Amino acid sequence: MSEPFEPKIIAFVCTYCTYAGADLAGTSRLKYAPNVRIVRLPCTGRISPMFLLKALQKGADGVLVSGCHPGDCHFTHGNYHARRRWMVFRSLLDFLGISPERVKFSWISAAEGGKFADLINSVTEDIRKLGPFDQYKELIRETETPATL
Amino acid sequence: MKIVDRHDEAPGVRTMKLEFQEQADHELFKKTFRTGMFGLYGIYGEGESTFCVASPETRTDYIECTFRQSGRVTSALANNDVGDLITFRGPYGNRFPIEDFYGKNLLFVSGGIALPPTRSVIWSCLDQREKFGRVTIVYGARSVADLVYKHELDEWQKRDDVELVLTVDPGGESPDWKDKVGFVPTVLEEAAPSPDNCIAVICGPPIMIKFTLISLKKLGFDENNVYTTLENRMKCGVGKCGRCNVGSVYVCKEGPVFTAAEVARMPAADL
Amino acid sequence: MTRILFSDKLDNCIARWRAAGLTVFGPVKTDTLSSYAAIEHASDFDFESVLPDRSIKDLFFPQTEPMLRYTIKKRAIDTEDFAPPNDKRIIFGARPCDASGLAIDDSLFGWDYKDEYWIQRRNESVIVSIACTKADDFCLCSSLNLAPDSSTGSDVLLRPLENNKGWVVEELTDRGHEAFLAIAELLQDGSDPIAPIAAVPEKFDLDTCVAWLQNHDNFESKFWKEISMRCIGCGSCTYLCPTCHCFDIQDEGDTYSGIRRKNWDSCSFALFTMHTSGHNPRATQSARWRQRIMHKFNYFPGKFNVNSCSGCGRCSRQCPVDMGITETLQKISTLQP
Amino acid sequence: MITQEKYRTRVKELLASNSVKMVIGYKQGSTADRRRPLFVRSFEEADELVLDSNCIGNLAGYLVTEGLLSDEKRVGIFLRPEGIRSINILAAESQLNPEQIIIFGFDTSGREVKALQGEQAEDFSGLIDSLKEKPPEKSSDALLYRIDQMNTEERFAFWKDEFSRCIKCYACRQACPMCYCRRCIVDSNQPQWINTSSHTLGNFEWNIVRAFHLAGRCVGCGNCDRACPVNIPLRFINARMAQEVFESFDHYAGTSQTQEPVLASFNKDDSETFIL
Repeated sequence: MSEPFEPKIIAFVCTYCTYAGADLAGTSRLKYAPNVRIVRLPCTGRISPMFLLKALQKGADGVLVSGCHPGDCHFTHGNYHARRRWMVFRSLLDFLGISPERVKFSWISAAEGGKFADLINSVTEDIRKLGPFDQYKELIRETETPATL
Repeated sequence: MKIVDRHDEAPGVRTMKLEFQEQADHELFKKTFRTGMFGLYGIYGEGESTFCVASPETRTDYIECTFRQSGRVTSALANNDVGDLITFRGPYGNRFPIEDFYGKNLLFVSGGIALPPTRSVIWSCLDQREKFGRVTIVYGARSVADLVYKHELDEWQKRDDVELVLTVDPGGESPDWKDKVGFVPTVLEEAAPSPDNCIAVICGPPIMIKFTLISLKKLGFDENNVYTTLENRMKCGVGKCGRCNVGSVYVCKEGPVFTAAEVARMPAADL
Repeated sequence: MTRILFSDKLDNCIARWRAAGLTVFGPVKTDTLSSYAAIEHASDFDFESVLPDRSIKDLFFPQTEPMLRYTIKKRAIDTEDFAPPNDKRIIFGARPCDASGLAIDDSLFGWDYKDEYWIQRRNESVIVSIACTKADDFCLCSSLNLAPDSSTGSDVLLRPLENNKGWVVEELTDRGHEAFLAIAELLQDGSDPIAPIAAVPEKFDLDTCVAWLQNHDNFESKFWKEISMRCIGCGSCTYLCPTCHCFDIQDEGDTYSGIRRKNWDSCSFALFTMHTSGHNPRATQSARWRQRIMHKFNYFPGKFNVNSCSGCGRCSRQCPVDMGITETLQKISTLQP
Repeated sequence: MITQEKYRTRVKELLASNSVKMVIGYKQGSTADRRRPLFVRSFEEADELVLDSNCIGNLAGYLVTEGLLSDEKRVGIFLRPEGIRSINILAAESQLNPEQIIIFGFDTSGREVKALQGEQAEDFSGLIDSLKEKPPEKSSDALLYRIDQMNTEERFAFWKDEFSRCIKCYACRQACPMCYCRRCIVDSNQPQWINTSSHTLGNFEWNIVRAFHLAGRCVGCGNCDRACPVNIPLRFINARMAQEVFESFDHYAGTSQTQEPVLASFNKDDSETFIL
């Protein structure tokens, strides 16, 4: 019997808002899906598209990026810069056939523990519905097989 | 191979002592290793890095290597501790023909992080001191802190059968520095060792080698009595990957030890 | 009387070879690219193009190849070697220049340390070349002491018939003979005339060029800078070259497990020779182009007695800035030695 | 022909008066249709200049050759409108001083070549603004149409197939005037973000990174696409990025020397409909 699919999701979050929000979700004893591994960064402005590619390269089924609401950035406008980059990067991934459904972006403040828990649940559900990212995993598998020619 | 000892020589420069895990590998190493040869030291996941075996052919129970942490592999190597395992491929390349040096005076000229290959020759000779004439070592580094093998420098300085000339580049001296200040070729010319019946071994950065060769020529050394090592970038170590080529020479197979006469035949601009 | 393989028997031959356990490769053309690839039917072949965009090197020295897998445990490292594939292959319809390229690289990979990845593939492959009846402006085999019907590196050489209905078979090696035994009864005796081979005008006098290259004074000639000024330093000439063989070794993975790979590398890249100290023996693009030319026509023949160029012309054909070996050697041949 | 003669004369004038130390143009290549870059430093070389509809490569990349402009002398260059836009971007990104660049502008329609008025990058701002106003023509390319009709999985399969041919020769990077980094992200190995190996995964990653780094900077000169020895249709990817920044941020790359790079600037009310 095959095990039911449990998506592996990597979340890149800013430490000032979303990470604090996650903390709040925890201290408020909110229950949310255990599928997300969180990587904490100083600011969404620091989240390079390279990180997202790395997560996929290592076999993630989905990626979540989250930071402070516009106007709330600890570094004044890191998240504004990030937002533009996401917009473009998302469109690029879409054009190349990596579904935008697998790479999600959100704003979660330190006070939004509830939103964090809900978001994790909904993102996990969405990715679960999409299924494992087999197309990308096939590329990963190819790197582990001997040369055929 | 297992790291059995490690210590820092200078800022960013580390020496590691490695022991073989497999008896057969060790026997092979004992049989094949000669001073001058190099190895590829590696960490899986990071890659391999090429540098010399710094221990002499007279001491083959272990391998000592000294490297500067500058790239991906060397940084990873430096992160390993005593007891950790690293890989070693080698020994590769040619050797210093130590037997040809018997009965001759020896001059060692070395700069900075290039003392390790020189040191392998120095100890190979000092461990059988009676077979050689005068031994002179000229060693320089950018600054006092950058001198490597400080303990051994002390030891050589104390020996009366070794003449050691130390120097640091101008501006690199410390307040209590008592030795010379100046670039290696200049200091070498001042020391003016006699070329008679003398073999010179020089190792250093390309720019130092270039000027030291000129100085030695001025001092009257025959190109065939001057040995140097070329330390080119390598990946395979076995004459295939192509990046160590200087002219038609595969440094990994036909080197790294060359006489100045051989170097003179190579395209100078590609060194 | 000669032995002839008629094209209409080719499907039968392929079937026999496949039945004998051989994988059949040959020039194949798609909408986007032509290359040597595995085929199943005679109709898959592309015998029309002058030569495939990609060289035959791909089949013997892939652009990336895993060498070993490592797994790091607490106080031990497990490694598992990847062996090169050992399936028997027949490469039907190789161009003589590509086949010569293989023979050239044999000398390097068989020198001193034996490169098992190359040698095993070579040993398992039968090269059946077809003499060229077509050439384009970039072909230069004739300038390199080779010809459109050179047999170097081939196990069997086929010469197209004038009526285009088949090929005259010339078995050159035991390996070639053995492969053709399997289809011996499909061959017919005949005396059909052979098509004339392609005219490839000589583009330069190689001896003059080599003499110039061997003159030490020319190493620092202004010529190198002038000729390579427009070189943009990409590696496409080296990667499409059937004889360029430089490679890199890279680890991919993490501190638990991963794979060590052998990847193509190129002397055109600035980082190829860069030392960690920042010193770069070949710091300028002109020095790198000089290395490529010198290596092919001076250093390599000095060591292995054969030029490291088989005259396919791919370097010039696809260069983004219209450079290449032909132009360089043509110019050199006009210089004072 | 007339333009070619006119420009040859002008090049000679500038060389004679020492107003430029070199002019980068085109000359006859190894086949009838090929043109290759030419570096003109003498009258004889000026006579080799060719200007016709086959002069398609964007030469702007040569201007950032190490040391070329460091003596502050002027350099002339033959450029199409896209090339002029590249100059603006290079100037905006502080890679060159546009005053050092003398532009021989030209454009073609069919086999016709016409000279563009002006010699300094800023002289062409009217022209570039008019290009921006003209909405980028919807490409009629059948292949692009096919890609757009595909669903995500099909698109992935399509690009996977295309990228599987990539050999990582980096001709796309080297041919691009915008790829001037001394050390490209793939050449940096601490950390090694993307695989250097040329397996399909590594190729996929490389092409994502390349396209992303050109988003809002690509002028659509087509150098990468033409340079690719394995014929990957890189133009579509770059064009999609250009379209995205145009539609989302009203950004048309290379309108002026002071244009802010689109991904190094922001607007507080940028669209964020996709953010949860």
